[in-house]
Amino acid sequence: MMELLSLSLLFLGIYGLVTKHHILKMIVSLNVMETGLNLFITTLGYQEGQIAPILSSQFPSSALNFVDPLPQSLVLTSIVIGVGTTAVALAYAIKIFKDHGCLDLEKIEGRL
Amino acid sequence: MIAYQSIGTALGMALFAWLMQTGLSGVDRKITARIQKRRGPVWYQNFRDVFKLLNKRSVTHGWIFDLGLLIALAGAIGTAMFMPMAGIIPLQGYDNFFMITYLAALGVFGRALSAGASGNPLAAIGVMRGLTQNIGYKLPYMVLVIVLINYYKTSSISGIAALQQVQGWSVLKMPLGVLVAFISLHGMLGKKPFDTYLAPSEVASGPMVEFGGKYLGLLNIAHEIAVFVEISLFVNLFLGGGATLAEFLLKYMAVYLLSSCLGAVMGRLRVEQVVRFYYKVPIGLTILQVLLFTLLYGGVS
Amino acid sequence: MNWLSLIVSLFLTGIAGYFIARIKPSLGAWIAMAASCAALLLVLLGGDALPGGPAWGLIRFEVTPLGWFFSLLIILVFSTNGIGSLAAKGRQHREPVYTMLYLFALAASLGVFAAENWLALFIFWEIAVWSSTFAIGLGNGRKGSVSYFGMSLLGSLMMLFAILAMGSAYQTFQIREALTTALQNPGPALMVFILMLGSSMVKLGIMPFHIWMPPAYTEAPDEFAPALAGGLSKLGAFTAFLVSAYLPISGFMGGSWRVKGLPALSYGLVLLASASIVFGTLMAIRQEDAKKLLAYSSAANGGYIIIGILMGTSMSVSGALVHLLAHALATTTAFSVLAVIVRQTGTSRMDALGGLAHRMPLTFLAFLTAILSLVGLPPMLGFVSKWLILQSLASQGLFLPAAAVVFGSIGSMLYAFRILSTVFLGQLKPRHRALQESSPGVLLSLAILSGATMGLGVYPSGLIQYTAKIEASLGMSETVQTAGLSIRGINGNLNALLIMGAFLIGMVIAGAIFFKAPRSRKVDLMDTYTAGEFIYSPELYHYGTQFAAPFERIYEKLPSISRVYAALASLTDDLGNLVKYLFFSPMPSRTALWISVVTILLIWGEVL
Amino acid sequence: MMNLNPVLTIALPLILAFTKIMYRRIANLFLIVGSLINIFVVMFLKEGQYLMGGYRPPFGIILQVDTYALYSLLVLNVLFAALMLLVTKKAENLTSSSLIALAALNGLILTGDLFNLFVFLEIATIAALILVSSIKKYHQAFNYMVAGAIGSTFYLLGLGLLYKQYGTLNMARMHELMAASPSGSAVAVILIFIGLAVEIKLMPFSSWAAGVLKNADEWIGPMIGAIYGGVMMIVVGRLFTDIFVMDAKVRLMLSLLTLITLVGGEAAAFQSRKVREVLLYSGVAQAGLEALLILNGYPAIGFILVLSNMTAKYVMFLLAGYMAEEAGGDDFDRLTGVFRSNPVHGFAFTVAGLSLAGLPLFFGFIVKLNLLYNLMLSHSYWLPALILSASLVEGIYMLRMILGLWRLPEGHRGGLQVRILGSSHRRKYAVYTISMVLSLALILFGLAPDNALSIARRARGADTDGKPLVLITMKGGIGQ
Repeated sequence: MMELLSLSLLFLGIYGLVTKHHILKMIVSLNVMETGLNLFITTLGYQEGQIAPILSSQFPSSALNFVDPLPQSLVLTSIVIGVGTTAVALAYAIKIFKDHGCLDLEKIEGRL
Repeated sequence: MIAYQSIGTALGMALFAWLMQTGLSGVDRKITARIQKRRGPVWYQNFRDVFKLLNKRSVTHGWIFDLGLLIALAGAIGTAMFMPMAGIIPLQGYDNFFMITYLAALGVFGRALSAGASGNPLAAIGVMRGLTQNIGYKLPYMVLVIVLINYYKTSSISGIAALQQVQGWSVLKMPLGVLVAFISLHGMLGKKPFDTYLAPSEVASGPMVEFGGKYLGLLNIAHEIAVFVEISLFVNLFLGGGATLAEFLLKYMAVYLLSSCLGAVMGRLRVEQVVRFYYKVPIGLTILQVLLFTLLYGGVS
Repeated sequence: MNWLSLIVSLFLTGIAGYFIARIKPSLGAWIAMAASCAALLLVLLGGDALPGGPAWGLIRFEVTPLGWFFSLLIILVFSTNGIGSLAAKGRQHREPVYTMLYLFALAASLGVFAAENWLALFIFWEIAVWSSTFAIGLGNGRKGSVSYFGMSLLGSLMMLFAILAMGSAYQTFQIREALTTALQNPGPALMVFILMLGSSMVKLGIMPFHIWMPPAYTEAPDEFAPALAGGLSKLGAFTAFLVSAYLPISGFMGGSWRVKGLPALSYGLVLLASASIVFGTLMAIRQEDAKKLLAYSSAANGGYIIIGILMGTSMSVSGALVHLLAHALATTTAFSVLAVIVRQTGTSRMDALGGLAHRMPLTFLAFLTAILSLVGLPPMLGFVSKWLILQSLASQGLFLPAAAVVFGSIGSMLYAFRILSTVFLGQLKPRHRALQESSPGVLLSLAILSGATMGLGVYPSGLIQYTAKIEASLGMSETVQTAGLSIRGINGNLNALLIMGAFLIGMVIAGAIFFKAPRSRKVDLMDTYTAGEFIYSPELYHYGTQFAAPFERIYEKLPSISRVYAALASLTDDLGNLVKYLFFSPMPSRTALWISVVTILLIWGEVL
Repeated sequence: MMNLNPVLTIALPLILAFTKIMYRRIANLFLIVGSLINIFVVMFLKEGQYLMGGYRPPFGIILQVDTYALYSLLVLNVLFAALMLLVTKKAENLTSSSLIALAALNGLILTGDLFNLFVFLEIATIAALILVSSIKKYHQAFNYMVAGAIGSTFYLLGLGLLYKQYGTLNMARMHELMAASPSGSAVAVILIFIGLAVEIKLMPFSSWAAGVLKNADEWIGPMIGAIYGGVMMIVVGRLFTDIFVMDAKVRLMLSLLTLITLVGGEAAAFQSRKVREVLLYSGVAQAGLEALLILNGYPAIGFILVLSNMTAKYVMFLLAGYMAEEAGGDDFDRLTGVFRSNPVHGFAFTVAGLSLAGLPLFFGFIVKLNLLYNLMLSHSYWLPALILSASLVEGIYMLRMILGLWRLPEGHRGGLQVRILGSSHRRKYAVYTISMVLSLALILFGLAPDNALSIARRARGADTDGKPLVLITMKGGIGQ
């Protein structure tokens, strides 16, 4: 269930990318897409009834009742990268706005 | 090796060709005149004309003008030297059809060269018309002869003539072809209605416009010899040559006079008409003839 | 000395020549000339016994009689052209890189003719192609080199396909071995044959592939056009000879039905070559540019060569070889003469010239021999080859191709006379009064070329004996025979010396009458009978434009094949435009759309 | 001999990239020294597996140095360093991004872990985005970014699915598991392929390449057009030969995509009338061909094709960038005759172009020859015929362009006075040297290709189907 939900979030992001021409909207769509993906990957490691893979005083050893920790670490990296991408994208948005005075790609292309 | 004797025969052949054909063309003039209800000149008028022309001073347009004419005459004489007539075969074994055609073409080319060198555009137009016409009549003619060569398995003219003595004339095997060949011959001789390239009123005698005096005389000689070669070829290839000289000459005169009579009663075609005529009728007939001939005599294997 | 070192030293001389010519441009032409003449000497002296030299990997040489014949031909063309272009002042010719490209093209052609295996042949073939492409590119105009390269590439890719098909199927690239192995397997053999012959036809400019010739010959530097027309286009004939000798159609299609004793495929290809003759002749007749006229005539003459090769009889193959040589000599002469004319007058349009024979008589004589040889009139070499080809056509009973050959030779009278009449005869234009006779170098090269045309035309026996040797080396069971001075045909003999003798006797008689008669007075060219018109300007008094108008009018609607290629090119252009429009939009959303669509399609396809 | 750890090739540029921030003045020095040291490191690499952090495989990250990686690294680092030598004022701000790009590209080639690959992919993309922003076409760069982001999302999605199925991210382990039970992995493989297809410029996904490369300068062109494209293709070569197992249907569908790219790219290049456009579309077409070979079990040929195209494209984009800069545009008409006044550049450009078009005497020919030969050995005639038709189109537009650049414009006598690099230019001799060395290398490998071919054989010995690789070499003819 979670998989499908997160995938639909991903598709929603792609839908946004396909239909929107406004740069900021596209960046938002990108983020939605990435979030969907990250959720999806997290759900991959999820196992019913298992607990978070954190060593604590309560669970001092890595026993078999942890959920798979690897997807979570992947997602962690992925989130960081997503932030980087978004930053670059926003920087572009600023530059484009300075150059063209608007953020609608259709208008910019039309003007060129 | 070729004996001196055969070279002598060959030279004799060329001389005979000129004498006979010049005489005959005098007769031709006479006949034409009679058809047109004139008296006409005496039969040896052409000899008189040639000697008179040769003794007249003339103008020249430069050395190419001279050279072309010499090539024309030399080509004609050289061709006549190879021409077999009845049993007389001057250069035995070398009277090859293709060779004779191409050597004759050299004479034609020489004439064209000389005409072009005159600098007169009328001459160039005349030559162009002549060469255009040349494609029209040479093409069916040569294809027919190639069919014959394939049939008789020899390209020697005397050989083809000799085989016809045994197997019957080619005219019986390819009647349509002979009709085409005769039309072509008529064109080659420059008789009406195919004398567009000479048309005095249009292009002022075309290639000959600048020729006078000894040039016209030499051209005349070359022309008569060329006519001899053309008619002899026709007789040899299609009418079975001749068992005797008399038979050959009889056929020769018949063909020539038939052509003259036809020429005397026809009008001249315009150049477009000539071209269209040649590319329709003779070529069409030739294709038909070749198909028929291959069906009847040559095997499609 | 061996073949490998000959080729390597030619390549190195080319590179050295480039650097020397950069320092002193005038030396470039001398280097090209000296190198090609040295190669000529070497190949002549070495004969076909010249060793191939050590193998350098795949690059292995083996001198065969056929290869030697072709090598001699091409070196003759290159060296005479080298001598002829020494004095050229043309800008293009003075480019340092010209020397290099010229020698590269020569060396690569020699590599093709002596290659031991197909790969080496192909490598040298391609080097010849691109070096000549760049040499053409040095000329003026942009269409010629591109269409030359495009068509050549088409040909060489066909060849490459065939080579690799043989190599992958039979594990050999050795020329003879590969072809004879292919002979055992009818399926690939047909493909290999068609592709190989196709590539030869491209090079020779046979009909559907001829479109490169007119622009390339016109736009190539004037000094390069002779080498291209006379030499490089003959590369195609070489492979055609090899393929038809070792992989004869009768060998792999023997059982199928035949027309006149020829396998149906051969007959079809012969018909194609015939069509090329007819088409080339018709197009040559209606050209207004002398170089284009000669280009179309080359397309026509390629047809004779292919017909001779495909008939495969001893006489026809010999005829094809002789015709190759005759055409090479004649076109080289003709293009060299045109180069002289273009250098002096700046044009090769026939109606802009006229009367040049009076300014350059010796050049005119050389041109005359070339034209007579092109038409195939005795006593030139072109006559011998046409005789051989017509003989074999007649004896085989191939009437349709024979008609084409006949049409080609009679039609060639029309365009040959046209080029003579409008360029050299007729009225001399006042602006051409100051024209000079060609320089001694050009005259020397023209003398060699027309001397060869006429000498071999009068005394062809030695040449025919060598073609017999070539035929024997190609494994043909029968070879063309000579007896003394005459060539023994199937249904008749040819003694060229006798013809020349008869002609000379005629000449003596004609001369005697001519000189016995009163001397004539020389008059100016304008002093002619004008039928009452008054025309004072030589320009107007020259018949040069639309020369054979009544004849041309019959076929003015003849479709042009280059339109097919133009359509192909514009089709590719349209496809490119479509691709750009669909897939290369600058809008990110379009990219996202495509990614989603393709993903859905692929996954859908996978799930199904 | 020294035995250096391959992690140096990644770590060194990264460290330099961050230390550079403190030494702005000698940033260029950092760049040049860093890239040169990298070449040095690559030269002393030994083949083998290098574990990071001491985990045994399949756990932990490993770096894998085999012949394939080694020679890819060598070419990559040499080309990269050469580009760094040419760095001008303009690029000084990009020092860090360049060094990061170098680190990421090295990592892409070396890594033996699929997720690690994703990380490097993203780093490389972000570095590229920053580099690309230097040409000031931000909306084109934005297009690149969106495409790249979707691509990497798809890659990660596919990777997630694979992880779910097989439970590993290690490449070697993944291959073992996949070979044992390939069913069910097709969707993931398709997703990963599409993700990478964006980077290797396969056709419906490559609109970003057109936008970026159309305006590329002498710096971005070789970087994005040649180096990035090449390295991504090497990654594809690694993944789709060594790791993923595809069934015939998937292979066919993906091949169809590459075929469309080949045909469409050649057509688009044929239609173009600008130097850089021609180069970029022909690059798209070449990418299609390379991917086609890799997918269909000819990785060795694909490998040398990638390397030879990379070198040729590098030279051409480099010179095209300079030409466009000097002439203020790169339409054929504007540049007619430009090589007349720049014969050395012209020579290098011509050699690279002829090699790309596959003409003999140049390396490209040897590659094309072996390519077609191997295709024909498996009795496929249609594919070679199609590839040859594409080469025909390619040869025509390539020669048309080169001839146009050599030809004097009508009426011009002295040659066009566009100097590609004026005598005052700082990097004049560097450009001369680099373009000449690379083009001479193309000739050298064209004349004596046997070493290159034997390396390819060592790198990708047997094909995916276990067929032995047969090569036509100059030395001995056909051999296995």
